[in-house]
Amino acid sequence: MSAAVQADPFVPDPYRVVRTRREARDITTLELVPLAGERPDYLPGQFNMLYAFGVGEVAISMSGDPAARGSFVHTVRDVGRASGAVANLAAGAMVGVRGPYGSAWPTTAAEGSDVLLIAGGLGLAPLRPAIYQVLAHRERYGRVVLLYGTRTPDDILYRPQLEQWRRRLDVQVMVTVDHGDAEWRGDVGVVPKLIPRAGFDPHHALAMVCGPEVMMRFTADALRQAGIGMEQIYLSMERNMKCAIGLCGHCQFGADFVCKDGPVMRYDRIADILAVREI
Amino acid sequence: MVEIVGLEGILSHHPFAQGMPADELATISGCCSNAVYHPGDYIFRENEPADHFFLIREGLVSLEIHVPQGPPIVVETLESGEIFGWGWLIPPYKWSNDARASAQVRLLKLDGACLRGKMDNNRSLGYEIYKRFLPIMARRLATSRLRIVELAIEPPVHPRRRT
Amino acid sequence: MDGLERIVLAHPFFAGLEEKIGQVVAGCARNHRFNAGEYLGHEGEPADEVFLIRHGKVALEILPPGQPASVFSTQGVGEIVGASWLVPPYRWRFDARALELTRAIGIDARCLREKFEADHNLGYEMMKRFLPVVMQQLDETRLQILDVYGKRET
Amino acid sequence: MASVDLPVGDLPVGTKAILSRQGLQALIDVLGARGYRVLGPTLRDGAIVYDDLAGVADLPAGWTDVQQAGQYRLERRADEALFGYAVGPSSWKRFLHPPLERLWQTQRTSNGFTVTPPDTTVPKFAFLGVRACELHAIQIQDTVLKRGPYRDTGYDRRRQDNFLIAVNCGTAGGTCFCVSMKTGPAVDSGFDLALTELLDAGSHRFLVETGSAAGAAVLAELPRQAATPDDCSAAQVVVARTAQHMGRSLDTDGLKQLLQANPDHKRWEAVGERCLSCGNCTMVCPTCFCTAVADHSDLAGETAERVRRWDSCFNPDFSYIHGGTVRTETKSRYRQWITHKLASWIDQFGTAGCVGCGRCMTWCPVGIDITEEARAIRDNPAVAVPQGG
Repeated sequence: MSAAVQADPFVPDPYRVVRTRREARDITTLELVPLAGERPDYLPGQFNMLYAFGVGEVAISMSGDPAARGSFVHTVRDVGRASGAVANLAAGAMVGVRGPYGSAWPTTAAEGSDVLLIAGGLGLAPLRPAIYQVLAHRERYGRVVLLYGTRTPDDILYRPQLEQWRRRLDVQVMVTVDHGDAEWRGDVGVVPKLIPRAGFDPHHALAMVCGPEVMMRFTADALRQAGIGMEQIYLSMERNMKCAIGLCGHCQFGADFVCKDGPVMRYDRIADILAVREI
Repeated sequence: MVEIVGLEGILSHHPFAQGMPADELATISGCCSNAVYHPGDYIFRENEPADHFFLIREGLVSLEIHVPQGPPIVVETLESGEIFGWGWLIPPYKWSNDARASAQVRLLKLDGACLRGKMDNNRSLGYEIYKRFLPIMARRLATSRLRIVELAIEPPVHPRRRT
Repeated sequence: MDGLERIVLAHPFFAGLEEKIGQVVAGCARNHRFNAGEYLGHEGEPADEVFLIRHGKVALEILPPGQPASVFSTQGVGEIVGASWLVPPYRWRFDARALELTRAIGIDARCLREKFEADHNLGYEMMKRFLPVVMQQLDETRLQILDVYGKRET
Repeated sequence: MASVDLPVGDLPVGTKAILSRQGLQALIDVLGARGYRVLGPTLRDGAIVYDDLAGVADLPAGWTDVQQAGQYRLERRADEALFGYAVGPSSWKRFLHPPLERLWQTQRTSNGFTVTPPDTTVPKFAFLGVRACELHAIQIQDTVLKRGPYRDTGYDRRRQDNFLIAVNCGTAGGTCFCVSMKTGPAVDSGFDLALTELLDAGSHRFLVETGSAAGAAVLAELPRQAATPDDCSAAQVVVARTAQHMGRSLDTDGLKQLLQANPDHKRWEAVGERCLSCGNCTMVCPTCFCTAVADHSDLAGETAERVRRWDSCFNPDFSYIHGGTVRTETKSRYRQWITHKLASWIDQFGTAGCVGCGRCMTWCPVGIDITEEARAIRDNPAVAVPQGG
């Protein structure tokens, strides 16, 4: 990571938006290329700070294929001033980028094990680089399971790709929604409900979970009930990441700074803190 | 044992125990104690060992799930005459949510391990208790499911947008 | 053991059940087959059967007035449809529609209740199996009503 | 005592000598001549604050501060001591990690935008009157802001070539507890020169000790006298006496584990009801480092800038994540602050984030006492932890 340490870590590099894709009403995927030089390497699970000119910065995970060189891909939900400004950028627009920052999904540690990739809502975006990487080296892993939950069928991200993955015989893909409609043929219910139906060996499995904190808590619980140890579960945490480099203090979660000790954190390290209200 | 008689009397007046045979009532009274909670007090917290179940004598209890973005979400509010807490019935005997007193609350607490032992020894008692529990749970399940449908047909409330 | 009894005892719900009890329960059971689109039950109808799914998938839905059907849960292989038989007045609280070809064991609720009353040991054993099912569905439902993705997305 | 000025020349680190008031003026002059911006204590608006010094006359001669939880006032001393007070509301943090700082400016171009880093020329700071607790505070901020993997470039620049003149405390404030935090009252390291103010038998002088080559070089230019064994033992008496008179104490044994084991203690509610969540404690704290940024652009949207200002974990927005604030209640914010200072800071940076200066108590409008809050939990823990570990 040291190669990525800039001379002044507060200064963003200019990037250009080369492609956008509307994923849902308020969710957009952007592809960014640097104006000068190469885009730095990154690991699945890491994030960038995206700067909308004059408006502000927002922490957004990579959601592209880490092996696809040349660009960053980010999926952004419009929920505030800065994220809204970024999400609504058109192709050709400029954006500032600082990063990559933070910890990564344990895709290497998972080699030789069954892999459970469990996402809720927009949580599929930070997991997607890990999915790409696992599937690119499919032979290194045992069974691969992708469980994904959203509010309604309309909220499902990356539909064509999910269909593609679902057609593969070497990946078990299950999608569930909170509210089904007349056309929906998939499952309805919460993500933890899918876990007992997934095929994996709890003693040789690694779970990577990303979604709203409550969903992750209950998913971790269901994984524990399925026989998976706490140290086999990784969560991607969210706190108020502002500087992304451990200097501003905002993203503290117990003794950890989510921006540098996370966002991906092992469950056994944070289970106690997760149980504390307003921490 | 005046106190036991007292608790048995209190228990027999709670709707949960309505019509329970006297010998069974006497048996479960042995697992019973009184408890008082003040507004805001936690009665139990998610993931803690679930070793009791509770009958509300007086007051209001909120079942909540905590979320990082602010105050907990209340999933159910219960009042006098109702019961709550079935984590003690099934392994791993842990609570799956928080219970908090919304007002001054007086409860009867039944010790789960004590009750499980007695139910296993006396199947008739076990059946009697389950027969009281299951319909209550089934009714709450139906209510919660209606709530899901309400959420589906309301437009989603999107998070406060920051300005 | 006749065929139906074998089928009943093979369902995960009855895993480890004493054979004697299995026979009694099988006495209240029959086999069902629902094609995609067929209903296992309609809201308001008497809930006189509880279904153990052997194959297929069932959507539980409510038809709000003037609105399209809203599916709040699906139940699949090894799962159970119908808790209303436990609660007076024993009526379906929702519609249950087969999403695909579904095979299920239907257990007559009245028959079951009578046998429980006659034999509390049987009642205890069976209730002990129903309780975790209802409890888990209740926990899942509560998580679902948090509407985590709609309201409080991370 | 015969007064003979010692010659100019090389001096070893650890050299001790005696400076007079005039010697102190010479020190300020020499530093000025060497291009330093000399800052030190001075009277302003009824408090002793750090500001530019033209000479010894700017120092708060004959004044002391009377401090208690929620109280601060100045009083005349019976003597003309220049450093006869404890600490004021401002710490050196104001200069090294300023309350407001422009991080960069940016300009749109035909092809994107260019970023202009801030003006990187910073004055060379000389701080006169740095207390032992403050030296520790500077070292703590060094660890936070310079240890990496990312460094705060601005802080790094401002910390370069500092000249630190420490002062051994001759007076303990009513809210001081540096003895408990093992950060004072005697200075131990990290200074260029250290002074001990000696006021006895009608003589007003300063025992000076060199702590670095830079300090030795400056001392060599000053008119001074040799330090006698009596001077040295008088100086030891001064700090020993100060150590005896700490206004507060804090038992730190096992405190980290205790606080971390008690996130749901009833005491948080009690202190949460008193606390106004005003953030004063974080502003006056010499180690609190949290900041927020704001982005601005001109009306045409052609240029923009990012500024950084101090932030406080007591601000509701501090913990905002999509959907709401994590720490909505004051008790949660107070718990965050004190647990950070006395517990998780140790996990993060190897030392406590508290140096026992007492400012948070003195400047708290309702007089919340960090030592008292910690004691309340220790005396009646909801979850006990074994001590002595």
